[in-house]
Amino acid sequence: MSTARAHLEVLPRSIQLVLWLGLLALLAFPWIGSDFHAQMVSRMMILAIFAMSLDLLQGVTGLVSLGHAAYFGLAGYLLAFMTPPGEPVSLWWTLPVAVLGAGLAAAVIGFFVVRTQGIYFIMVTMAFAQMVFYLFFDNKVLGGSDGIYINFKPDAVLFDLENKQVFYYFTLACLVGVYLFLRRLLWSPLGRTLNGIRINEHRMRAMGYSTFGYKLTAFTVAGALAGLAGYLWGAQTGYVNPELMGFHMSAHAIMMVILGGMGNFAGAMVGAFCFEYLLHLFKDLPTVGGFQMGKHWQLWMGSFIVLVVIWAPRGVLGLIQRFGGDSDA
Amino acid sequence: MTQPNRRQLLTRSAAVIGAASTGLLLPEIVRAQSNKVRVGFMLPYTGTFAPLGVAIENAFRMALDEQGGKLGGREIEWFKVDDESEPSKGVENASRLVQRDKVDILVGTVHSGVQMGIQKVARDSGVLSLIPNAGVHAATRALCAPNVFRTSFSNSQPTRALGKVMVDKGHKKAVWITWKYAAGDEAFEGFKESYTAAGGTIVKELGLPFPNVEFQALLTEIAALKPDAVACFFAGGGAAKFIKDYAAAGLKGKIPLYGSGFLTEGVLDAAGPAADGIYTTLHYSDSLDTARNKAFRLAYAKTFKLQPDVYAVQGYDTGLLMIQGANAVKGDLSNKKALYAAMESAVIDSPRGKWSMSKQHNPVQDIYLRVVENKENKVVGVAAKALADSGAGCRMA
Amino acid sequence: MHEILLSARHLTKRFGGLAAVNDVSLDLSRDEIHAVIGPNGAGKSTLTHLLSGDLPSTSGQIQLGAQDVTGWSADRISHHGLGRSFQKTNIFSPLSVWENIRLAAQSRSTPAPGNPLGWWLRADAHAGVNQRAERALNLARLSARRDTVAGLMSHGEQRQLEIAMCLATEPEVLLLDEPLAGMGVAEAERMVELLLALKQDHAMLLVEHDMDAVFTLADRLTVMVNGQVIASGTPAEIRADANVQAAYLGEEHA
Amino acid sequence: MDLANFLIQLLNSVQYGLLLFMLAAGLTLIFGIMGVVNLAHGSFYMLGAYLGYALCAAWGSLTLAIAGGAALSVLFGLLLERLLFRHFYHRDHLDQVLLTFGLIYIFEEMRSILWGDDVHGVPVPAALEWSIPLTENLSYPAYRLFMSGVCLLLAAGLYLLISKTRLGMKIRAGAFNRDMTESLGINIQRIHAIVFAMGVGLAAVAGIVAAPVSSVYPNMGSQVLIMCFVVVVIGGIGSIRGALIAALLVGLVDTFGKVLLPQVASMLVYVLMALVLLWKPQGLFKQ
Repeated sequence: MSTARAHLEVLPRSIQLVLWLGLLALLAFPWIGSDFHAQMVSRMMILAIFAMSLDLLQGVTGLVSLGHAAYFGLAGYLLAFMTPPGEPVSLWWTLPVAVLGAGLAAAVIGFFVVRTQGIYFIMVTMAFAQMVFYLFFDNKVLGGSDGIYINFKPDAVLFDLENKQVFYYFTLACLVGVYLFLRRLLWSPLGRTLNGIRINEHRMRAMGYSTFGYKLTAFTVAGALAGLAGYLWGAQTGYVNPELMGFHMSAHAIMMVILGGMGNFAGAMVGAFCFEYLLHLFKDLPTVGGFQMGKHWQLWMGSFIVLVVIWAPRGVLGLIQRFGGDSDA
Repeated sequence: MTQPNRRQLLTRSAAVIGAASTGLLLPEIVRAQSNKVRVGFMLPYTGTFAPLGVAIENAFRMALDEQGGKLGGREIEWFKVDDESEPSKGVENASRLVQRDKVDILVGTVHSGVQMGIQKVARDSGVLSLIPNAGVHAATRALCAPNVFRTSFSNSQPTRALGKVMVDKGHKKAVWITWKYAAGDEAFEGFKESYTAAGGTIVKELGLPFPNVEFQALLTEIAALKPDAVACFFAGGGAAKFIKDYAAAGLKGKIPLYGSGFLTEGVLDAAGPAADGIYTTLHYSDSLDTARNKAFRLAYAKTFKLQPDVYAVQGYDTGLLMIQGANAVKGDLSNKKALYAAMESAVIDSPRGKWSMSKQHNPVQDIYLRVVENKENKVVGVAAKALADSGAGCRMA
Repeated sequence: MHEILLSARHLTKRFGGLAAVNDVSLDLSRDEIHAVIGPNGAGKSTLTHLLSGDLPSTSGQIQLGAQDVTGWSADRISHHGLGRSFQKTNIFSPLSVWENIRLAAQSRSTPAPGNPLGWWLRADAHAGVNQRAERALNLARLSARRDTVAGLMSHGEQRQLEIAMCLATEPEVLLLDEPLAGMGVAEAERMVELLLALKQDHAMLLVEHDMDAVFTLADRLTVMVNGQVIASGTPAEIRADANVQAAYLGEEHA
Repeated sequence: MDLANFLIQLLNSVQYGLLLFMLAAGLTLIFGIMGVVNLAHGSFYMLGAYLGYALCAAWGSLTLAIAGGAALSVLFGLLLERLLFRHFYHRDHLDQVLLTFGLIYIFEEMRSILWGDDVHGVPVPAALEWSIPLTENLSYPAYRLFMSGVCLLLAAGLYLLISKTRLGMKIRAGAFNRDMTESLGINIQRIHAIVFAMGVGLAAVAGIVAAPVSSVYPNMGSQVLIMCFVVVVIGGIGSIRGALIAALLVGLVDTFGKVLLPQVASMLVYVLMALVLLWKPQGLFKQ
């Protein structure tokens, strides 16, 4: 009888190894890659934070939100509103305000949304996200359909975020910080409770847990972390638009989490990097014999997603485990 | 699968990471600096605006091929990225061309949200950015820049010629209808300015969410308001549907329909007879009776087996503008001052008629009045001569 | 008579026209096992769901200790000292036995969901929780299976885990819905021993079909047929009761 | 808003509601009855519209195009069910979301390769080319009445099939408890194949029937997708009657929202959905 710990908390050795190698690669990258690739990788890291925040809901608590991009975009917009046209604004108060703002929005929406179950939860989160999308899309005061510029990256006094490498390492620090926080959270009372709610919510209630409060907390924390990612996205690209909160962004986040493998946050990171990297790869395919492979990138991307869902039900991490030969997968 | 020893595990995982990172670097190593001019297309090759992206690229290449396929005597290396008309990826895709491919010239794009992303990168990087379509005002107003040139139109230009035409035809009371998004609002700005200036009154401003195409409710509203005429801004698939619904609701014969030219551009075979009799104002028309236009249409149809539209003309003009600029500095694109001065003062002999560049780098061009007759926009006259965009708020650095 | 820990007055539950539980009143006293028996579909399980708060009652009143808990949610009632196990095994199969019990024990002393402390502390470092869980583990005699994945255990052991999770919340009142269901003879005997041991300072409501176990364990008996109580009293009175025999027990127990 | 205008707007909202039901009918089967989260529903609608355009151009008559389109799309549905969806009935909703999202990409590209990226029109059949005058300058296109007729026919047909026929009974049983139905000797695999193929066929036919009005353009499916899910979910997953009522309700809110509250018109439908789900978490007519 194998004494498998709940696979959530303890990562098999092969995955731990991949993470360490990944961290080394990310640390060394700015010295090898060009400025553009450094920006591309920091964008992947931002999306990895966004995917991990969704994994707290989807992988740990079992709540599938099809509107998680609303909080991502909202934080970006908060930064845009806080940044005056002429000069930068301090990072140290705008980042917390944006993250708390996104968390507050998640708490308010979550209060209504968390009561529903299953498919209806998916649909009602999508409905609320579409409301937030059109709130910004239709109102010129909030930037309208063409969005808003953020002319200056936030000013961090201690280091200069305008420098691409400094911004890269700041994003890397946020990524590692969020990952450690969430891994640690898995071992906390809240983490164990959310884990129990995913497996058997009915029993949790019978044992004395008011599951509504825990699910709302998970929704709020996930919204706040998505806000962190949205803030970084706004700071890096300097341009926020309603599509950041759109249906496509939420759907891509779900893709990344499923693709990577759910529940242990490492999967969400791997999924984010794979998803973005493949998009670039397929678009850069050369023209072979007159047939523009790159133009039909949607065909290759779609086929890859379908293949993964058929042959790697536990996502890329499941593959790495099998590939790495762990027995207790 | 027996438990592999640590060493074997290490090598396999390292291989995975190694492959991934080299894949990222590969394009980097290949990018040796050659003396070719690097031209980057950032256009929609998928989604609703795909045909526009293709038309612009075709016509741009045709313009250059007519001059021997060179720019100021230098060979050209082409780069492309599909912007999917997705604004959230605008900055990312533009940076790909500017920072990774290090293009000298960025040609793009169609969707105004994506254009805002390009504008950000262009203003930060100083790359020469040519806008072949997106009419967003900011690009040649508040966010104008010496290295940004537009060869198409500003959103309010076509409709600024519409107001006077409608009043001249005796329509004192009009209803305006469009999608509620930036392009629609800016088109209304032009119509409101010209129509009220010419003495017309706007009875009501109707709007529906983008990209909703269920017009019945608002058509009923129009019928109830009984205006003298209706003015609108729609484009693409939605425009074809609006024309057909307008006719099917019986309004076609009773309340004349006017619009910005994009209502009837590239959708006439989809709209069919319902489009007949619609008056529109645009800086081009397929049936412009000039030798230049006929020559262009013949050449384009022969090369690409497609009928050119206004988007092809704009792509073609972008090519002509670039040729004039490059020849003036004999291919030395790094001499920015001389290049921009030459492009600013360029007069483009375009199929739409000669036009010149305004100080804010937006075309000063004639706007034609056209009417649809059996699937063609017949030119009726010039609605506005050498119309320039206001360029308000542009401080050319 | 011992102190009454749980009392129900005129409890009724209607599903549309059908009255699954119809005007049922019963009391549970400390140090007493009160068994509820009756044919399938008599409304026994529905009664436990009403008492535990899983199902809202159509009418009637429930008193838990001094507190009127009618209409309360299941988790609030549980916090007031009522633990229950389920007829259909309802455990956390992918988790280890220890984690199942620890989760139950943690429900009693865990920071409020919104309190950031609850996000950072290590859950398994909480002495109080571990101690409660350890006690329940031993009481249910599952110490040997501590790190086994719950889903991989035998049916009988899973029923023991149900009891252990119930005990981990240290309830005063225990609602046990057919704890012996599907158990082998040896396992059933062990479970009966366990229930007898639990009798001190707990009040237990036992819903069960195994007549031998019922008559060895129960201090009081209530017989339900078609949602109504047809007889209630000591095992001896019930055995002698005429209409109980007619409706339910049949000859061999006469 | 005088009475005449109000009545016409009411007619518009009913017509849009019926159109929405026709668009969502295929989804009520695949998502509603079979519980498969089918994000590719919009793509089936788009492929149907382009197929209808191609057949109409080739054969010249819309009715033939509808028949041919229906047959081809049902075959395509059977093939797709056999190859892919058969393995996903037991899989988690998330896997279905991932699978169908990948299919959206594939179908969008398939359409681009087969029929190009241009905007096309499908001519209204000559017999239905006329309009009924309502007020002195507004008349109602006959084709829209024809379409409403088709929608009502479809609604009645679907309702009768699902709730009154033996096949319908088997379908409902299969959806409610797949294993129990299988143990009763009903070939559940065949039932699922039929229902799925019908779902795809319905979506494609909706595309063809609506094409003369909506015209045919790239990415048209994605605009319809979210609205179809809204209709099915508000109506109560698995209920045909619910989907029809919900479609009419959404038609009402959308039509009068545009006229009376234009500033918030785009959000109204989603506000409606959120309210319904919070008031009745299982939708209006959940069994």
